[in-house]
Amino acid sequence: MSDFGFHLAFWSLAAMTLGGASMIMISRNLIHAVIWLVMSMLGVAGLYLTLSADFIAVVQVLIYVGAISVLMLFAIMLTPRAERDNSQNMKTGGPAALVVILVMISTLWVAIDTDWGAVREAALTEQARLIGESLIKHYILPFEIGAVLLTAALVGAIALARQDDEDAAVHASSLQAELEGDASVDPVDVVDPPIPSDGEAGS
Amino acid sequence: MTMSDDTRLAMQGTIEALTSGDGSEPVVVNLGPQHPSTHGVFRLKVTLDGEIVQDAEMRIGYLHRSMEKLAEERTYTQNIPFTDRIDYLAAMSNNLAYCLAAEELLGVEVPPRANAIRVMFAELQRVASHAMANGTFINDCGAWHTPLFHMFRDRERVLDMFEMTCGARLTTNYMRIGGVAFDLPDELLPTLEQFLADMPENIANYEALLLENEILHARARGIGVISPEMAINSSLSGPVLRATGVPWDLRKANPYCGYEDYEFDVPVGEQGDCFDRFLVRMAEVKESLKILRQVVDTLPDGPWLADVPLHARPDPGESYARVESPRGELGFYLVSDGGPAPYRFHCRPPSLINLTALKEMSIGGTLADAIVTLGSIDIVVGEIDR
Amino acid sequence: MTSSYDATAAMEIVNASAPGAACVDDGVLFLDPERLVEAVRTLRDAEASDLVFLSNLTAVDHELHFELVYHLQSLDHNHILQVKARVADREDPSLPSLTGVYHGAHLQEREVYDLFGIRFEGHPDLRRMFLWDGFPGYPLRKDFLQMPGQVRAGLPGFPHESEENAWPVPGSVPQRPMHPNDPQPEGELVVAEPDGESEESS
Amino acid sequence: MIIGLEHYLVLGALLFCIGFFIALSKKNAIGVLIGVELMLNAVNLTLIAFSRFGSAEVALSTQVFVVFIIAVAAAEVAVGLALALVVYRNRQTISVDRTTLLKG
Amino acid sequence: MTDFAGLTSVLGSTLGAWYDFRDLNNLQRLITEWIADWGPDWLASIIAGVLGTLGILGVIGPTLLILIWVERKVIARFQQRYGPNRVGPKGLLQPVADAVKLILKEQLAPRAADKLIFFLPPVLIFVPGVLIWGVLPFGPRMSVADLNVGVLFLLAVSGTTVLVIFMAGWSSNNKYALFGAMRAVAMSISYEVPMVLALLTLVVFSGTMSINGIVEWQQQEDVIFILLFPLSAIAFFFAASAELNRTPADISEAESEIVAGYHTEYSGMRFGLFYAVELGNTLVVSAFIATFFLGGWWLWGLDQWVPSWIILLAKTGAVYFLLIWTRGTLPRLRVDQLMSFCWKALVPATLLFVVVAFVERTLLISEGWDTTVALPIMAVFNIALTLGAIMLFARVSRPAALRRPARIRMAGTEIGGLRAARQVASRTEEPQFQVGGD
Repeated sequence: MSDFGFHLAFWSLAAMTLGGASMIMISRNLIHAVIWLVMSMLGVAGLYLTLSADFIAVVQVLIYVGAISVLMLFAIMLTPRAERDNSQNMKTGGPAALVVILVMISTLWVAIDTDWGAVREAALTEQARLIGESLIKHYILPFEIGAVLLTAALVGAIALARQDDEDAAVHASSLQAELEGDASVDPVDVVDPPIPSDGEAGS
Repeated sequence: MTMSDDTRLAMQGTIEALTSGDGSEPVVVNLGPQHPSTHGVFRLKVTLDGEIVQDAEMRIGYLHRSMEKLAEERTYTQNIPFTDRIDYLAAMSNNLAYCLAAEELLGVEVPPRANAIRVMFAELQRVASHAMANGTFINDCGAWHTPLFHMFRDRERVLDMFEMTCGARLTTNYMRIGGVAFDLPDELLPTLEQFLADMPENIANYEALLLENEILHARARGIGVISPEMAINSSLSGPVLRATGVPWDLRKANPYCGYEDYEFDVPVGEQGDCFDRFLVRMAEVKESLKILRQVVDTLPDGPWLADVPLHARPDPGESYARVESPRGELGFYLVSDGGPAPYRFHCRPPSLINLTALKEMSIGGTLADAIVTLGSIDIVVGEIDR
Repeated sequence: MTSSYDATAAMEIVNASAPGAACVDDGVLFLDPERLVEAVRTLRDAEASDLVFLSNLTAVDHELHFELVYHLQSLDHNHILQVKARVADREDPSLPSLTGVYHGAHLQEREVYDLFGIRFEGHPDLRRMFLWDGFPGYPLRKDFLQMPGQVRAGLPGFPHESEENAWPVPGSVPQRPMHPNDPQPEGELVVAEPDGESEESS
Repeated sequence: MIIGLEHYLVLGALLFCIGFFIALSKKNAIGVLIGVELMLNAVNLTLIAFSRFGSAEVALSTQVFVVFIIAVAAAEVAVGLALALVVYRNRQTISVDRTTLLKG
Repeated sequence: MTDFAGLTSVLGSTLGAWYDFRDLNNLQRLITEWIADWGPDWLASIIAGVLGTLGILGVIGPTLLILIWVERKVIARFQQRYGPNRVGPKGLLQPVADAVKLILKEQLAPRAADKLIFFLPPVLIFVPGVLIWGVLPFGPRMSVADLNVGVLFLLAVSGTTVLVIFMAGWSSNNKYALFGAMRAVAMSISYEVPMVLALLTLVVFSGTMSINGIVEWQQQEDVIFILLFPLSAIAFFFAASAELNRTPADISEAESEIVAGYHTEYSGMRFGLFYAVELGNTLVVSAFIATFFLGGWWLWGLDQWVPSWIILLAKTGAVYFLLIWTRGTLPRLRVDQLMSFCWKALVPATLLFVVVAFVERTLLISEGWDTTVALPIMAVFNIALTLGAIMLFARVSRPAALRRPARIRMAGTEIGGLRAARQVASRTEEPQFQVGGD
């Protein structure tokens, strides 16, 4: 635990995590912010590895880097360019900074001053199996609630993000009608109206 | 309500209309003039909402050489090489159409052997051109060049035959007013026999590879649909028109060069979509091979060029001759004022006119559909721009 | 075989619904430019003529007037009719657009506008097509790039026919009109002698 | 120096505070979401540190807790981004200070 | 000398001697043990890591160069061409020449590009591309890191590629690139689901998340997973080829639509890096398909005769050929078609097989069925289920436009316009040819 490699890993990962997080604060472009967030998340995943929590580390990469960040990028791309600005801060930034500094002082004080009575046992092995077993044995109710929550989030997100289907539906039905026609009628008989008349010349 | 309120409401409505939907802005994408699948220097300006085409506008003229003006300074014979360069993928058909128009103006009778040779080369050109059209069409559907290269093999053989006959592969300049420039070389007919013997198997291969390909069906069927009424009204011609079910083929409707003597059929589609255009081309290749077989069997002897003075001055008048080129109805409209050069030289370019309905075909589909539709129309930019 | 539709019959059809809109001169149907759209629509919709397919649309510059040439085709009756209309105004020639009758006129009219400068009233998208906006002049007009001294574009005659048509002999000033931007040839102009009357025959 | 529990706790506290500040100060709704994600990560980091330096039963239950937090975070991001999109669609902005739906 | 004789032994496991090339791990172990004798622990572990990485790079690098040649040659054969045959014997040095050319080319960056993000992706894309090799077992003990969450690691690492692709496409400030990037992101997110579900089937059935564990399970039960779960194999194959942007799912770099997709603006060796990683990913996906579904380094006892990594490479080559084959023959699907295929076909089908795997696992473990009898029965049942599912999908999900066959009729003597068209269409005799339809 005390060897050089571990030190190197911890400090570089800590720098990566905090550096990435700080860059989110100052980056002006939201897309840059998301990329810095990814860097920070990767740093946290690395820190999990130094804590011998490899299952959680892999899950962290899988969900945060592979899914959440991409989801955020998607949301950013769906809003126009003007909304990709991350530089504007709330007017309440000053009081917020004060609150944050107070929180920071108190948490740091607690973290350093408390005697945690840390024991260093051997790290868990086969974490995936253990976590899985405890999930469906001890924590079955929270597990089910979590499943329901995820489903609700899925349905809710789809319901929220679905665009009003009016014009899309009109388009789809006209396209459908055009494509399907009627199998029993000759295609030539399906008279399309688009022969332009004088009034609506061409298109 | 005051006037300013009206204006404000109208502006608000505009803003809402612009930002409705899922909030994404329409994106204008330029396909071309330098783009892997625009078949030359053709530019399509597509307005996209997501992947859906909202508007398609074509910009052409990158290859405009003003041939119609240049032709007014050259004699009737000197104009034949221009026609090669109008549709450089079907030079023989263009030679033929122009020579027919000039012959109508000059009142020249073409010898039967010349007519048979003309039919032979026009049909060979159709085989080559359709091979190219279908190959690039499958490429536009996203295949990785495999069908294209197989079809190019056939095209190469046709071009080899052109080369042994007139020395050029692409811009042949083979037809003359009153016939063809040279008689067939001795080695042509055996080569052609071999070609005709090999083609059925090749076509069977393509059909096995492509016709039941589900992905190709999914990409090409129901895409770029146009109704027969709209097709006729838009002056579409060739395979694009026939795919809608309209059996209009000038070789049957207005036989030239003795097409009435040959047995062949006009394949027509049903839906008027991209896949039907592809199928019509595949079927037309078979019909062309049928014609070629008959031409080879009944090739008459005799002169291959009528006695036409090089320095011909036709009487004042005009002529309009059309042939069924691989791309559609190719016409040449010539006006003579009695001078050595045409007073007016006009080409009815099927590629250009078939593009009339491109916008209607591609709006509402996706970007990928627009590319497939463009590929299925089979344009040649040399002919669009002239 | 496609037959030519009788111009007189077509004139009768047109004049029945729009009297005086059509006349026949030397076997060619001429339409009144003012009532072109009406007349052509009548020809398209009449059962006897059924000219549903606009095969070709172009213009010819006859110096004094522009002649618009339409080739109308009936697919079911398999006949073709050549229709002409004349515009005399050279400064600002204009004509009603046929896009309302034939969608296929869309690009062909743009081409004519581009190269002849004939405006088509009612065309939805009349812009230059091959040449860029602001291109000086209309190339297919006969007076495009007219030279001083009444030298016109075009081939006046064969070299052997008269003295003034003769191919330039080496050293002389070429008589064929050149573009003013062309570099003037330096030194001796080497021009091949024409072949003369040799004719290819079978 | 031995890297122990305190190091991770301090790191977690700093990360939490950065996230907290971002969540409080950014105008952009997606920016706020990023801040919240950072805070959740800081909490997870602290929990995993306790898991490593705690007794065996603590070790397992904290990891399970982290799994739950990650799942809830994913759900939160999905719904949050969907909300941001809807807000954008209705108000043409995703600035949180201009989104005053309840004020009308 | 007895050791040497053991090399050809049919019986034993590997000897553990450094010259036993059946398990290249021996060599590395020897070196690290030697360092551990005199040096600190961390040096040994670092050297072990470096050796493993070098070993992987040493395998991938030359293999990639050869594979570029192989792919071009094979595709050329499909297309009746010769393929590269000028540089070196049989054109073998062509990839080297290409690489040299790419290195020498000017590297352009668009003026409006987001400079930092534009420069990073060609480098970053290498990270998942190399990391992913770490968990591939080349032999019983031959993987750089035999994680017990190997399957999750594989998914996590491969999921990060999409982020790099997005960075590349977005920062280029090019519409084609942005389209490519958005398509790639949408595709990647969607196709990760069937990929996870397909692997979940194996994990549920074999009860381990270690990749080597899955291979060992197949070895132990004498069966390869493609026989047990063919639909998962098909789904994984398709999902992987979609994630790799290979035809028929190469929409994110569809050349006929969006030029080169997300790497349109990259020139020179930057493009070369994208290209190399893409090929490397193709290779690694082939290797993982071979590992998961074809038994990996194990082949019914042949792994005792032949070095296990050669068996794996042979299987990888077979899968790779399959990928080239699909690329050479199939057109490309459209974006919406790919999406609906993923969500409407692959996800339900793989989900079904997760349930099937769970039930069968329960039967084997809780009910204690005899595997020698039960596995063949399950295999037959699953294959039948797969065929049924595919046929059901083909019937149900066909778009309306494809239900009706496309017909070509011959006009015969009817030549003309709409009237003739109606008459031709109303003919009752068989059309000239008719393709597609139900």
